Order: sequence, then structure tokens, then C-alpha cells
Amino acid sequence: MAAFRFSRTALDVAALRAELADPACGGYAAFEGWVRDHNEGERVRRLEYEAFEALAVREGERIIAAARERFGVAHALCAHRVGELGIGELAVWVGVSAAHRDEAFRACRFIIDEVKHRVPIWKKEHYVGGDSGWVNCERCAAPGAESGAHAHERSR
Amino acid sequence: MAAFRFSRTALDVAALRAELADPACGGYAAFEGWVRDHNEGERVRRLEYEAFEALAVREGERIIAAARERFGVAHALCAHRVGELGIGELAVWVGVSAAHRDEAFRACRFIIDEVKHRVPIWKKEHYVGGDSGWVNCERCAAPGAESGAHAHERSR
Amino acid sequence: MPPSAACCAAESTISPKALTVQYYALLREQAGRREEALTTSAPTPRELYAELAARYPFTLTPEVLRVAINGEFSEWSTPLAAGDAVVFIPPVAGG
Amino acid sequence: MPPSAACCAAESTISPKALTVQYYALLREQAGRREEALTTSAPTPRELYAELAARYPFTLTPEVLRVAINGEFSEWSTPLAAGDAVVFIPPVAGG
Repeated sequence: MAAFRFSRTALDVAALRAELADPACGGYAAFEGWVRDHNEGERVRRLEYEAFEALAVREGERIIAAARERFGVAHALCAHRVGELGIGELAVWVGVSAAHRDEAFRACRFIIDEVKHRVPIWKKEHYVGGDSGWVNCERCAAPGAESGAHAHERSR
Repeated sequence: MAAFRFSRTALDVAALRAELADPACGGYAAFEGWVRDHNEGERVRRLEYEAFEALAVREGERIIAAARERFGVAHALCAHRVGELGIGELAVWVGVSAAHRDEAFRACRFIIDEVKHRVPIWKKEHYVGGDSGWVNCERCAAPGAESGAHAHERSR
Repeated sequence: MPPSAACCAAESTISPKALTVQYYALLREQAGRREEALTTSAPTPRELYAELAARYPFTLTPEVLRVAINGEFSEWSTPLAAGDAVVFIPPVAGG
Repeated sequence: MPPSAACCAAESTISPKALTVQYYALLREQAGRREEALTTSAPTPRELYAELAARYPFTLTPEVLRVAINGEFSEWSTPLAAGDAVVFIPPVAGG
């Protein structure tokens, strides 16, 4: 099954984790992105995720292959929700198993960073006041972010 | 309940993770140490964990308090097995939830590194050939490890 | 960002072709559709986006977008061919 | 690491006291017990460990051990008192 995948329903963390089990692995690192009740000073009520799935899966697979090669980890997976999510829901899960913890941590961090930066997924925040807005990618929002592919204004 | 704890039975990851849920948290990082089937060229059959529990819990709590203060994370927990463990079993679990992923990753890494270095827990490997040995701490085994509190030879 | 004169001179020699465009996120909302089939003389995605931006109230400039052709990241200067599936990709924000 | 002459001179003036020692991991195996109550004139954990190392086949030198008194990390030079619970801590390897 693909190492990067989308789901329209709640992610089953136990099942995902089980795919990484390996008697040769001593370290497992996981990251989960949860829907937070606030962002940049606004109170968030729910989120809506949308993806260009064909390209996103391809790009996600490339990220995971790069992580496996670069850090020498045994197994890595990423699953991302699409659709409507409420506060506290699991939006994205990354899991990595490896012989040792150092490479597991580094690969896990690499994957989530790259996924957020490169994979065509978008999220729209719906605020408590009824307003809504598409979220900037983190790097664009950072001062001194490169112009070009990722700079943009808050688009609401 | 204590932020650092021991268990004589299989750790319930879902229950531990649920303790970290927080609508203000967008990032969750976890580490798991699994019993690996090999170590330093030897084939391992099972592990035996032993702890000086009173001091270990105290030291573990200090590590978690330090992580929360240093990285500003909302919640952090660590659970460690004691007793006999088979290959693939979960020996230690660390979970951290925070507003953002950076501090969650860093705190999680800090906690497992410090636990392995400072908390009075020992593991004895039982090898496929019938031999057994107490495991060196990682830092002692590293070339150039400081002498003193943590240097030692393989003791079997 | 209108195409340059040199580019337009070239463009005028290119025959119209049928292709599809998919819209995501803010572009989907501003175009009011997920997808459309259209016939265009735009030689590359750059001119195609300019053509669409004249029709829809797009607020994102090409500088902040990426483009994909037939499901793969592409260059703004890649020649468009009949039957291409073109996607303009707003700044991403997964996770 | 035998106590120095100065240390032994001081030691001899210290009256015997009853305390307990707990053993973990390799020390537990080499002592052949988890715990014992004993009476010692050792003024500090350093002399106590030397005393025990003369009795049991300990292979770990004090340099690689830490010491805890009454459930808290302590110094090798901390004076021992009657009723203390002493633990010598082999190099740890959790996780």
C-alpha cells in the first residue's frame, strides 16, 4: 500500500503504526497534527482540507522515499485527512521505524516539514465569528521568506 | 497521575496518548522504544528491564518538568516497562503535545535522551545462544565518552 | 503579468487547442468551479493563467503559484498541448 | 579504589551504624541479593562500597557508579547516618 495516502474518515493510528512493526527496529517516532482551536489570534471552529490528490500522493511518495534514503530508516508512512475536521481531530499522521531513534526522529521531522511545504494540500479555517480563510503556508508567513513558489498573502 | 511511570504490563498507547489531548495543541510527537532482535552484532531473544523505581520516577518527573519549561510544551508523559519483554514489544513510550510541532519534537527527543542517560533503569539482553549481558548506556559506549558517572565496560 | 510583446507575437501563430483546467482551494472558490474544459491559444501556462485571470477575480499572482500539467509539477514556460490537464497550485498548507 | 590513609584514620573514629543497601542489575547479581541490612563504620558511601567490594565479586569501579541515599542522588562523600538506605547505581540503559 502507498506510503503516502489520503483518508476521508478518521485515521486509525493503531493500524498505521502496526504497518511499521519490524523486529529489527528499536526506535519509532511519530508525529500527529491536530486541529487546534486557534491560529494567529483567531478562534477556530473547524477546518476543511482539500488536496490535489493525484499529485499530492506522488509528491508524498517522493518525500518518503527521500527520507528513507537520506536517513536509512526501515519504514515510513504518512496519512492525511481531507474534508471537514473538528477541533482536536487528527489531520495528519507520520510514523517512522528504524534501528535507532536518531534516524527515526530526523526522518519523521523531515517528512512532516516537507509535506507541509511541498504537497498540494490546502486548509481553510472557519472561525468562531463565522469568517473563514485559507491558511498561508508557514514559510511564506515567515519574515524573509523567499519570494516565488511559496510567498503569498493571507487570502480570505 | 505521574508524568513518568512504570508498568509491569503492556503499555496502552491509545490511553497514554489520550491523556495529552488538548484543543489548544496542534502538534503531537511520540517516541517508542521497541525490543530489537539484535544489538552490537548479537542476536537478542528477549530483554529484562529493572528499575530503581522510587528514584527513577523522581528523576523522570524532573526530566519532564525540565522539558515542559525549556520547550514550552503543554503536556508530556513517559511510560516505561519493567520485567521481561519479547522481541517487538514496546519498552518505553514518550508523548508530547504542544501548540506547534517544533517544540513537540524537541521536547520528545530531549525526554527520551535524558531518560536513557539519567534514569536508573537497566536492561539485560538474553541472546539467542543462551548468553546474556547488561547493556551499556549509549554515551559510555561512544568514543570519547566522559569518564565518571557513565563510563563502563560491557559487564557480562 | 501580461505576456511580453515577443511572447504575444509567438502566441498568435499557435492554433487553439482544447484542454482542461482544475481549480483547488482559493482558486476554486474564485473561479466558482472545480474544473472546466476550454479552448485556448495560450502557448504556455503563463499566458493561460493571464487569460483566466482576466475572466475570474483571481487574487493570487503567478509568483505565488505553481503549475502542474497532467498530474506533474511543470514549468510556466512548458508548451501546452491539446488534451493537457492544467492545474494552478496555490500556496500549500497541509498538516 | 581503597580509601586513603587519611580517610581510614577518620573512619576508625566513627562508630558503627545500621543501614540498608539495595542492589540492582549487575550489582544485584554479583552480590547475590536485592537488599541487605548491615552495620558499618564506613563514614561515607565511598568507604562502604570498598567494604562491600571486598566481600562480593564486584566488577564495577566506583568511577562508573552513582550513589543514592534515601532515594535521592547523593555524593560519594556524603556522611552516612544510621538508618540510611544506600543504593549504588550501575551505568543506566533505559529505553
